[in-house]
Amino acid sequence: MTLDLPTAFRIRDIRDESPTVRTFTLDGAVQAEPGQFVMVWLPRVNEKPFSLVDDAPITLTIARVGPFTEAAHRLRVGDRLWLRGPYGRGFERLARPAVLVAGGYGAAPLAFLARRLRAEGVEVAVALGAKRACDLVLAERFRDAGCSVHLATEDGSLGHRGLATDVAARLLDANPDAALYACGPEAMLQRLAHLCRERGVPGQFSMERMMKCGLGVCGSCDHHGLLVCRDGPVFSADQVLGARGDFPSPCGRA
Amino acid sequence: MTLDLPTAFRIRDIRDESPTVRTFTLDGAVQAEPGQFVMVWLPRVNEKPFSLVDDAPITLTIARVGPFTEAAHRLRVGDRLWLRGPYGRGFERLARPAVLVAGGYGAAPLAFLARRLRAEGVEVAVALGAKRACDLVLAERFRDAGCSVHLATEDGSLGHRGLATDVAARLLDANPDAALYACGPEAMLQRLAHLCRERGVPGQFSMERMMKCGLGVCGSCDHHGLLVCRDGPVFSADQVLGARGDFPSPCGRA
Amino acid sequence: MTAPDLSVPLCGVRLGNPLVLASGILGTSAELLERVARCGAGAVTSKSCGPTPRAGHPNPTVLAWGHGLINAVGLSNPGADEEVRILRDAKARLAPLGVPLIASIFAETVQGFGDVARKVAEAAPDFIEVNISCPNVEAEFGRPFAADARDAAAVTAAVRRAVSLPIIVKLSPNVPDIAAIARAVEGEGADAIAAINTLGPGMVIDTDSGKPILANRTGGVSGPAIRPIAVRCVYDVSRAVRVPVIGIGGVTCGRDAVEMIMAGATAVGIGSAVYYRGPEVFAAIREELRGFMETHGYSDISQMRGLAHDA
Amino acid sequence: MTAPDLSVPLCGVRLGNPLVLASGILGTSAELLERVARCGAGAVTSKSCGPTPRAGHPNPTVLAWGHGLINAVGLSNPGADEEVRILRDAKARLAPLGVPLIASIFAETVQGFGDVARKVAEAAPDFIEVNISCPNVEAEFGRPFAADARDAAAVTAAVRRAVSLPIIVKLSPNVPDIAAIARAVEGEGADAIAAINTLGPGMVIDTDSGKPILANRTGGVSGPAIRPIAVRCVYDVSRAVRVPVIGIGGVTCGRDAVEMIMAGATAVGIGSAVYYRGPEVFAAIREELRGFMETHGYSDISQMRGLAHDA
Ligand SMILES: Cc1cc2nc3c(=O)[nH]c(=O)nc-3n(C[C@H](O)[C@H](O)[C@H](O)COP(=O)(O)OP(=O)(O)OC[C@H]3O[C@@H](n4cnc5c(N)ncnc54)[C@H](O)[C@@H]3O)c2cc1C
Ligand SMILES: Cc1cc2nc3c(=O)[nH]c(=O)nc-3n(C[C@H](O)[C@H](O)[C@H](O)COP(=O)(O)OP(=O)(O)OC[C@H]3O[C@@H](n4cnc5c(N)ncnc54)[C@H](O)[C@@H]3O)c2cc1C
Ligand SMILES: Cc1cc2nc3c(=O)[nH]c(=O)nc-3n(C[C@H](O)[C@H](O)[C@H](O)COP(=O)(O)O)c2cc1C
Ligand SMILES: Cc1cc2nc3c(=O)[nH]c(=O)nc-3n(C[C@H](O)[C@H](O)[C@H](O)COP(=O)(O)O)c2cc1C
Ligand code: FES
Ligand code: FES
Repeated sequence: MTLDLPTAFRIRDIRDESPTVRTFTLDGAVQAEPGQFVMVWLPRVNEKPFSLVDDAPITLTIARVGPFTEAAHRLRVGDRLWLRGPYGRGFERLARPAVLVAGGYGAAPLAFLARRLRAEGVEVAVALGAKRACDLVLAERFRDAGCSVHLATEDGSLGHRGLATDVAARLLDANPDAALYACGPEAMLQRLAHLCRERGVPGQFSMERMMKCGLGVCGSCDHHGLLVCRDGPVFSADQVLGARGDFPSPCGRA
Repeated sequence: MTLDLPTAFRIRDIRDESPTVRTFTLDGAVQAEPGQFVMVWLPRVNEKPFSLVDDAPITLTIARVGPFTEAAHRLRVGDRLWLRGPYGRGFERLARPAVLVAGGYGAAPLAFLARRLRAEGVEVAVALGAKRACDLVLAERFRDAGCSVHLATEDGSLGHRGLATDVAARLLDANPDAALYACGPEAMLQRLAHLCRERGVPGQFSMERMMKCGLGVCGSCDHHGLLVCRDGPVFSADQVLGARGDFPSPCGRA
Repeated sequence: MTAPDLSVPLCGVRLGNPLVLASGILGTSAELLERVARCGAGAVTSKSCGPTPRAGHPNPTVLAWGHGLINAVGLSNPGADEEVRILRDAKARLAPLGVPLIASIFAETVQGFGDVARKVAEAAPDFIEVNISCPNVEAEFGRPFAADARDAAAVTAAVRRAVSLPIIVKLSPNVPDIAAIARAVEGEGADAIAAINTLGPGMVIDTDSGKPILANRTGGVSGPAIRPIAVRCVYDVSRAVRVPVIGIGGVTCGRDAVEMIMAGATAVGIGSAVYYRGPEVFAAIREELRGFMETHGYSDISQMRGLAHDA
Repeated sequence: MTAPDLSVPLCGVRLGNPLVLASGILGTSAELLERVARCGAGAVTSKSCGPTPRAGHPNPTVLAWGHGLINAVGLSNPGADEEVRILRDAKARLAPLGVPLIASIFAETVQGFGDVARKVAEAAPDFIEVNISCPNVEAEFGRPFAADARDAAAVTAAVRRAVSLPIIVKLSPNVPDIAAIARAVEGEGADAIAAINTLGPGMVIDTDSGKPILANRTGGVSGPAIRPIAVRCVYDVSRAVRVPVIGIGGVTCGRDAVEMIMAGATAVGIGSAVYYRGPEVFAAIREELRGFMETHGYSDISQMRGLAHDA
């Protein structure tokens, strides 16, 4: 069931993942698919989209990047936050070995996905990238779920020096019939989408766009005629790259 | 399911029951309990309550008494009429021999009830009353359903000369543990309600009041604080006689 | 924690709980008014009564169209003389229950409002509610008085001169600035404001016949569909005046009642919800309200009142 | 019987079917406008554009409150210059599909409307829709132009002087007499009227925090809840003027579209239904409409138009 109006939950636990990223565990549950997101409301502040890291209990991993996320980071255990959703189409879980590629807080929906895939017996390798070692988040969750975790830092302070995309390419070399699932900065997704196309690897990519309604009406989250809030946020490589006429709905090819 | 808005049906069959009463069979069905009624709408004319004589196909028996029923009698096979409902609480069918008492077109809901009772294996005796022989309606339906039918006419032109209530009293004499179900003029219902009280016979009475909404909001169908459209139209003897505090709902006895 | 107190003061009269039967719903007889009181209402309002008997419009007069009701009953009423008898009877039945009686009136002229008020005051109801906002008789009477601040004020003044009972003036949402009307009637001595009457009017057309279904063609819209409009009106009115507001429109559950109170209402009218949940809706909403207060630690209705104002 | 013809003429432009994407829903980009056209719309309207870029209100800006939507997007738009680029692109994409483009505009001043109209006309849309009725920017601009017949007429005249394209003026339901506004804009050269914009405004309060949920506190109400009001407005307007009416408000299925047409609409706007049934709603309603016409023996939309008028 979708919560149509912002609904109050209390924060049960807060965990620092990095100097700028925190994970909030709430005192309630929703039913969601990995990749789906919720709109989080802080009264008098704003309402912003965040991926679910888990649905029971509801878990959110929030990077501090501006006014709203700063306000979120000021919340303490016992405080309330409001959310509506879950919204959007999540990842479609394929019965093949999985390569997950996360850039920064893009690890959030993938941690949820990893758990579900593992529960279904799928082998999961994760390429986790960030600027510095201290920015790598949720690695423990992936490990706890039974994934093999491969780190990359741009400054080389931990794991591979460079990008998660490099690691992903190597993981795909080792697993030519894997499926790729990714979430992170736009440039990373574009690069991975090209990679998938070149190699004929099925890829699914969770994208971000400015969201207002989250309901598929305001058009604010447009990506080449696709609605990130409703058709996505998870898209195929072709959709990420803006291929014409690749609408997810039957009306796509008139 | 209740039809909330007037819904169009076509008339499949019209049958003259008497010089002033006609039975209309429609080309559709609803799900109803005997005793429930529908609001029949004729555009630009009016909308009025009528009991169901059957729910599949929808069957109505309409006495011509004024502008609306005159308009209804002008309808031909193939014409449309509109109805919403069914509304109200119907008869509760008890597992005892049944005595049905009908005055005039009051036979309408009882014909429906008789069929259901007979289908459940209950013995049914019907006292059917009217002014003159030609005003007796639906006798055949009762006979076809397997009821024993006892006629009464005020002018003595057929059956017992006198009132259906007299016949009812005799039928109860013969069946002391019968239940009584009645529909007809107010005076008849009052008399029968007293009879039931005196004899300790369970009685159910379908009443009429001016109806506007049929939805239990306008208060037009008030009967001592009871709503004929929602709490009724079927009431107990005490309710017919206006006993205080005998509301059907839990709030009745504060 | 002590049990929450659901009672509210309304112009010096204490209501056992804030839920008020709205006018035109079940308020046609003393026995129905008593029944609603027994069903848990904090106060009950009689159906609006005018100077002389009116049959109202032919049927269909009320429809459930999916997200609310639409009605053009057309102010059917037995006239002020007969109404006095009904109100006296109602008052006698309500007194032992401790449930106040609100007598609703309307008229075609300013003078007429004063006359009807004086007449029904003979029955000594606890309040007189002045219905200047019925949208279903426009063709006959011209625009409702609630559509213009001066007309609304004039009616209020006439009733004020006629009776010493507390006066509630009932406003229409179908105006560009409901707060201005509220200020105008407060200025002429309204002791409380009821908001809102039905929205629109609206129309529902039967696509098989191509005809508007209501005999009056158009009707006032009520029920869940109008709740956001009603809440905004109550918010606007309660910020504009000092007198208490009865918030009416689309309330069907305890949360809805809380929303009205947070918007600024002192009491909460219940109308169409009687269709959705039966006359038992009063006790049901009262208990939902109590449960909400317990869960959220409110001990008194006033702690919630107008919370949305400092948003 | 021959297959029903769903096409309708609108000011000399032929729409393949009467369903028009309403302004503010998905009309933010050329690609989205193309998508909606491919989804089966008979015409598409771009999101209202003003003279200069506006960010609009902070979130929450749109909510689904149970019986409809409520929104205070606040006329976010990229400004007229950027809009011209979007409209040119859209026009190029729509041309091969034969789906006309309606460019919606707003401004803060009468003069501003003329300027924006002249600007967007450079992109050669098939129509210009003049949005004088957005209730969500009142605090900033004062009362919407649609609230006053003279203001509405002045805006229409300014746009009329600025462009030779067909002009659609979009009206607000939040007025005592929408027919009077319609006559006023027709008198100044409006080629068509769109009715209605959102109702209210309304308010939804969160009972846990006591705060109005929309950042703007209030917002315009749309969707199923407003349909009876919209139908009545379309009925009133279409009886008052000779120009065609685009009936908008709460249409979510074929029967709703038929109801609008019977109320007097030539075309039917679809907005909130995109939330309820997705962008695919256009083809879906189109086929429901076709099915209705087949069942009821209508061969042409015009046979149903205004049927309710002679009720
Ligand atoms: C589907 C989706 C899932 C997301 N999941 C997560 C997550 O799990 N964890 C996390 O930390 N962040 C997530 N984000 C991003 C998060 O929404 C933004 O970081 C947040 O809105 C920033 O708000 P702010 O006020 O703190 O910063 P601002 O200063 O307002 O913005 C910083 C940046 O955040 C983005 N942003 C701002 N407002 C919005 C908006 N309304 N919609 C989308 N993006 C916006 C913009 O790129 C902007 O440049 C997600 C975004 C989307 C679209
Ligand atoms: C629950 C119920 C079931 C009914 N079942 C049947 C039935 O099966 N067959 C049948 O012929 N009649 C039935 N009636 C009565 C029927 O509704 C009236 O005969 C009809 O409304 C008369 O309308 P008219 O315009 O022809 O006559 P009018 O001249 O308007 O009225 C004649 C009499 O009918 C009654 N009446 C009129 N309007 C209404 C109304 N809106 N609601 C209730 N009663 C009204 C009044 O007693 C009135 O004196 C039923 C009534 C009720 C309340
Ligand atoms: C059938 C019906 C009849 C009504 N009659 C009256 C009336 O006589 N006087 C009045 O002031 N309001 C009348 N109203 C309006 C209600 O009192 C109330 O203001 C409105 O319905 C909104 O509340 P709700 O959504 O809870 O129904 C009537 C409403 C309905 C549905
Ligand atoms: C999210 C949203 C944004 C809107 N933005 C605009 C707008 O920019 N310009 C405009 O004229 N109408 C706007 N509207 C109003 C719609 O065009 C339409 O008139 C209204 O929603 C009623 O139709 P509906 O019930 O089908 O949604 C908006 C409506 C919604 C829900
Ligand atoms: S955020 Fe409004 S359409 Fe996606
Ligand atoms: S007919 Fe309206 S309450 Fe019964």
